Amino acid sequence: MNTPLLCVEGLSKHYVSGGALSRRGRTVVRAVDDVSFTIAPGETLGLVGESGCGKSTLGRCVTRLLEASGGKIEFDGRDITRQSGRALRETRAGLQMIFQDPYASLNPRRRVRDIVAEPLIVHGRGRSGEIRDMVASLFADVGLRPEQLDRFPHEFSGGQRQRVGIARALALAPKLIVADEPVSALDVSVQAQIVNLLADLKRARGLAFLFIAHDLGVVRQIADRVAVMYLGAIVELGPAEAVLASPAHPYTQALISAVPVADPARAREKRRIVLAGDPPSPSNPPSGCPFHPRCGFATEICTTTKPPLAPLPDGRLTACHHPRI
Amino acid sequence: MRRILAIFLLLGASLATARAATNTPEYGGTLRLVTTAASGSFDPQINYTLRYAEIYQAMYDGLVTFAKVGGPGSIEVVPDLATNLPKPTDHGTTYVFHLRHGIEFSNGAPVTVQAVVHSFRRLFKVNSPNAGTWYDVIVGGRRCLAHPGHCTLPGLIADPATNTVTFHLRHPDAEFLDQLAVPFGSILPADTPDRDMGTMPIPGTGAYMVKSYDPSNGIVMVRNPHFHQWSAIAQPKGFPNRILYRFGLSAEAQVTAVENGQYDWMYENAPADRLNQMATHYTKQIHITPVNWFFYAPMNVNIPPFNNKYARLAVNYAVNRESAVKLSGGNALATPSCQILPPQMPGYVPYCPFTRNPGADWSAPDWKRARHYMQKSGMIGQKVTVVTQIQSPYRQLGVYLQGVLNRLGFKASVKPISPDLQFTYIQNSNNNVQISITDWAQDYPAPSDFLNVLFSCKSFKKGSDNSINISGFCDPAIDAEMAHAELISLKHPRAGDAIWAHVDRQITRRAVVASLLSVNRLDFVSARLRHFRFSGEYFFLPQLAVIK
Amino acid sequence: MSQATELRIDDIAPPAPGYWATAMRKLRRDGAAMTALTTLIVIILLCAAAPLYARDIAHTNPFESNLSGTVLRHGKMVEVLGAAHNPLRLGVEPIGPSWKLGPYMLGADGQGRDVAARMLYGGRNSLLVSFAAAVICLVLAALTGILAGFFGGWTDRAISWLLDALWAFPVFLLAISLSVVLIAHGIDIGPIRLDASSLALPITIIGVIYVPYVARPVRGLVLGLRQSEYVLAAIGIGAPSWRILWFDILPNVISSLVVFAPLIVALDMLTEAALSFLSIGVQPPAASWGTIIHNGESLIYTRPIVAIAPGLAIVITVLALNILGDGLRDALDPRAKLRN
Amino acid sequence: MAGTVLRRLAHMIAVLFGISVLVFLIFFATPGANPAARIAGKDASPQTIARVEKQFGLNRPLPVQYALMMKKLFVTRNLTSFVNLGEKVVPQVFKAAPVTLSLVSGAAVIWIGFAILIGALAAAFRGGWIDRLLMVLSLIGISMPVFWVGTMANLITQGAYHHTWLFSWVPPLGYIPFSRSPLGWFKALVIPWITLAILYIGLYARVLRAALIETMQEDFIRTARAKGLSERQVLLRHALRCSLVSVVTLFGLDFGVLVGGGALLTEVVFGLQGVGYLTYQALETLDLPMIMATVIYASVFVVVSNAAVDIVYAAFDPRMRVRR
Repeated sequence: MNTPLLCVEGLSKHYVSGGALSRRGRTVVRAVDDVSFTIAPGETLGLVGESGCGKSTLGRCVTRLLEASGGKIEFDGRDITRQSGRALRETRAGLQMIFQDPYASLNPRRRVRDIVAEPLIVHGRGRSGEIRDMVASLFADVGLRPEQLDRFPHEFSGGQRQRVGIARALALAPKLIVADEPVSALDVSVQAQIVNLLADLKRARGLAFLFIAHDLGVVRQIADRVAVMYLGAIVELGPAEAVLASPAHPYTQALISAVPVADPARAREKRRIVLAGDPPSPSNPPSGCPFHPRCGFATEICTTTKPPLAPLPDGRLTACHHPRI
Repeated sequence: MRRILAIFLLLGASLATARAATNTPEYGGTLRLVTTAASGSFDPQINYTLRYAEIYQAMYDGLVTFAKVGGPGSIEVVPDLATNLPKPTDHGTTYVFHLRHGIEFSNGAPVTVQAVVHSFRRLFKVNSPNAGTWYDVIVGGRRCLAHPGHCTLPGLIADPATNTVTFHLRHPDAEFLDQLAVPFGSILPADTPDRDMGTMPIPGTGAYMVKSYDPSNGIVMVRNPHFHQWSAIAQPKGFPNRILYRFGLSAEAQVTAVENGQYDWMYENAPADRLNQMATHYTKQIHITPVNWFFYAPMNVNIPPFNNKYARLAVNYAVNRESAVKLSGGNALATPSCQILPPQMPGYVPYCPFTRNPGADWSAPDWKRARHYMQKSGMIGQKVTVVTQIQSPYRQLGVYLQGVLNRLGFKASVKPISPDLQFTYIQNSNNNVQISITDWAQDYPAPSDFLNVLFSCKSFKKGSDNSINISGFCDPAIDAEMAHAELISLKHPRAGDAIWAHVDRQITRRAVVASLLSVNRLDFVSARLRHFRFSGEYFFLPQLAVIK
Repeated sequence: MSQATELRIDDIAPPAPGYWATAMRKLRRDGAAMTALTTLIVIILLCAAAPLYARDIAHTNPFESNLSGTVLRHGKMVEVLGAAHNPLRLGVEPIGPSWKLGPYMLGADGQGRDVAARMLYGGRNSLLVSFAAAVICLVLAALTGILAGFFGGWTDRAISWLLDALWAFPVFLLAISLSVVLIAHGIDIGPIRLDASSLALPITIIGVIYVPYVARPVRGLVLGLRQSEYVLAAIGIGAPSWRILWFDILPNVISSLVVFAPLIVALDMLTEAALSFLSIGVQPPAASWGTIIHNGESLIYTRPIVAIAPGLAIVITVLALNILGDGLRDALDPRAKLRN
Repeated sequence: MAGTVLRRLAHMIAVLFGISVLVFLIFFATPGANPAARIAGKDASPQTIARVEKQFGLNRPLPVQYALMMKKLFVTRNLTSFVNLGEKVVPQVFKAAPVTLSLVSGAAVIWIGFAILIGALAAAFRGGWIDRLLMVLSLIGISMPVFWVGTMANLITQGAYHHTWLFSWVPPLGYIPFSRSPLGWFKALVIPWITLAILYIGLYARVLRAALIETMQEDFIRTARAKGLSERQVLLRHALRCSLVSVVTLFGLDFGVLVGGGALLTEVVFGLQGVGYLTYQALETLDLPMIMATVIYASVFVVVSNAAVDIVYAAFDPRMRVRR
């Protein structure tokens, strides 16, 4: 592996709530807790987990929409954790984001032409005529027609809007795109189109992705490697085929078993692992392994000691006292 | 007597009074009076309002008092707790009063010479408003003013053996008896605390006493059980058994309530809008009496433009007094006036130089002369602000005056402010008020109460909220003449009045103020109220009304 | 979570008109709102023509007392302010309405001034005060609301505290206290000088007191927008704050301000009338509908028209503003609410 | 929950502090507001004024004066008026409160009743001419200045038509305590009640109509309809109960403001000596202690009703508990 494009080390994001007057005193919510991973140029890392596990927070920390509480983010060889001003602006040109909700992420008051042109204008990428042409070609790249440029977002379908969002993210020709559940708000029929578009773009432009999803099925189509997050921490990280084929962490197993299977015959033979209970609150995490209250394989040690994220023989990383191999 | 002239003038004042007098009085019943609101501390040595003076006179007595009768006799000073009206001796500086025997306060305590001494010391200890302007004429008064805690007032000597009190004055004072006769001079029990009693009524010697006082609700007055009539003219027994004074109705509501017979008398002036209806349907319930009260526009003689006499003359010639009268309710309620002294005042001689045909009475504005003086003053184009009060008729008078000033060539604006602010605001020379609308009512019927108080040099205090000489006028020659008038009045009241009339003309001619009108008081009473009596000093005398 | 996606087949249709154009079109189809707008325009034009009316029809100066004047009525010269007809000749009666276009069409007030002419001049001031106060209010509210909502932190805390304090001060008492106190001397703070008799004083006071009413919802709106994904997206592409404020925040704020605007003008007009009624609003000799009602109150039994006419003018104007406000809300933002 | 209440309390005190300081400063910034000369009386000597200043503590530094005033207002509760000397202001406010309370609660009964009636009728006949007529009437109600309505009511009931059978029962302006004569109390207040209520009938009817229409589109209403309930039953039993929540919170705030003195104009026009009238009188005479007492009284009502509404909300909706 050559030098990573993105290198995240020990990243944490804590929220403090309540104050001196609060009955409970101060409470700390560890939304993201000591997370480390890397992404190589052109590589796609799928980040999966239940909603509320901190994956979106992680994504927003990486794109600096949120301020990390601790740890370090290195992008393209530069430490961007505390960047600000002009340097941050430059970083942002290479590090774009696609949002989950294609309805909320586009300003309803602006024509899509202006929305897509905005990054180009902000970064001074040419005169207005040039920007016009660039926007048109971006539109074509994401599969939209140029006559749609002067429309407002509400005149588009969900899938089309997400294409607009992608066009905006592509405008500055970034090296890495953080895609925060880009298809979860879309109809299943449209989901595949968008994932295919992203996969095409990845191939054609050599883009790296941090692809966030709660659905392993979507990740399967695009990710080179997969990281599984539970309660703010990564519990399994490894090549996509390996993790999906033989998950080592019970939580990963549970997630995979939840993916619907198209073939009814296979579906019947598949053993479903149903997770007991809701995910615990990140403000009051369980002792030891945070997953132990919901784990079918938990033993004494799981309740007392938190398992480290350790390599397995095949090179995968997992945080479990009893990995299933 | 010095009051003869005034007596003649008052004779024709109230036809209604004469008519009511034919009924035979009956005792008993409850008289119900009504007003908008309470009027400050209920302490008679502190309160300075007509609203309370009108009822204090039935509850408190001084050594002397104004006769409690209707009509001309009412501005006469008569002995009250004292048996005599002393002639001053020692060139007018010594007064000896003999105290009546057997008079008791409403709490049963006897009236003693000690009570008299205590009451006059108390004036200084409780910051009575006029302690420093009237009563400091008593020897030691100045010291009392400076150190009220140690006030001994050596000028007031009590002799329990002969039951007399003797006043020694620093200098002769023609109005000393008047000043003893107003409610400030009330004699209070010797054990009355030396502080403002606020809402706590103090026992008095009058025919009535306060049963309850509540500033948000009203006053209940009942007969004083310790009272026996010693002088019908000084403190009459009174006809009603109870007098209720209710607070909290607007003037508008008061009219309705009196019309409906729910109250017998209202304190406030009736709203202009109700006058016609009242006069049409309740003609017999209306009593109109001229009083010593005038409206005027003081002009600041110390700052432009009215430091220029011609500018002041121009204003005086231009003002249409008839218009001002219209704004105050018409000819029934006001009389045009050019001079300072009001018609009921001793020393009043009708005088009007600022009219088309100068002479005794105002007839019409003289715009020719007004324009001529305006040209001469060189003040055309000057900015002038008329400071007036927000309520009627001040506001309307202010707006009217603004129009006159504009027609004269000033650039005039009008600034109406809250009545409670305006009176002190226009007095303070720091506010640089050029011209304002205000009024002055007598404390007691003496010309000096208008001329000396409003226009003497010592009434002007630079930068003070209490500088009643609003024009800032000061002429030592006039001051000297006024001092002379005071001195003469002591022995020869009529000669004194003639000098006062001269002073009146002098000040009027200087055009220090634009005098507008003098006021007639309208009393609106219920249909059942008979025997309406109006005093020139205290106004309506509730205890003389008959409601049975 | 999943949103039903309609497939749009109108891709070949011409692009939709802009946000404001759509709103205008909707408004134009709203009969009630258009009637209200027309009424307002007519009232504004009438009031604007006040000097013409005073000069050419009423032949009077509506600011100067006319206490000794006379006027031709039924072929006779009549005193504008005559003594009342009663046995005591007590009181003064202003001339009544002639109901014909000309001098004293609505009669005279207590100072002999033409009521109709004063109504028009008063309307000018009522409209001027309420519109100007609304502008001040909306601008200040937008500023504070955006500052607090967008920048958060201490700015937000300080502004919110201030707004809360103003909010907790019963708005009407605040207006009265400020007016009573300031009317004496005007405002004189550093470079700001407002004369007591100038209209600027009631404008400022009325403008300021309703700021919390608008600033609070604006702050809430901005706070919401600040978290919205499209603002995050704008931050993500490195757009500077001013661009975000200008393109993403302000348009939204302005559209809700436009919805508020007629309602605030209506509220301001009622407040101005109330203050003037308590004689601490527009100061004489200038008039507003409120001051005319106040003057008319003392003539209510003899010449009720003096109080009735300006009251009706207020009701009609405020009603038109409220209807227009409803129409604007329907056209722009069906969920906007003035309170909270 | 307790945290929310505590935080609210602290916030309330901070706000009240701000208001009292504001009032105090406004007053002392006013030229001519210094009450010493007015207390001393007309033409008092400078010595007398100086002594009055000393006696009332008016010569002390402003923060000291402020602290003393607050102490007298809240701790010893013997703050006295600058105008009616010796008159304690706190009892005055509490004496005026029943008048205001009588006025406001009576009006509230009327306005809630009529608002529900009009709102429900309009919603039931949505889009029809009844709906339109009622909504226009409501708008007119909102658009009328309350003091003008009061003046017109007085013109009719006290003046022009007072002597007809229709209004001859109307007593003269002013308040009659319930304890003195319940019937008189009622008669004296009926016209003011209606006058005050008109605005709120308009406001609430509109709010209620909108809420009803919104509720009628919700799922549980569809269920109710599916159960076979008639449209009227659905409206009255289900939708109305649900929509009243929006009115209740509004009512909390408005009632607080009015009881605190917000009905000032109605009280002035009808000569009712309530808290609003007291405030207005105090402002007219620039009686700082009384102004302070009434304004703080009013603000307490506003702040408390605001807090109450918020806490009620928080009790219903736990999300509100986290700092907004």
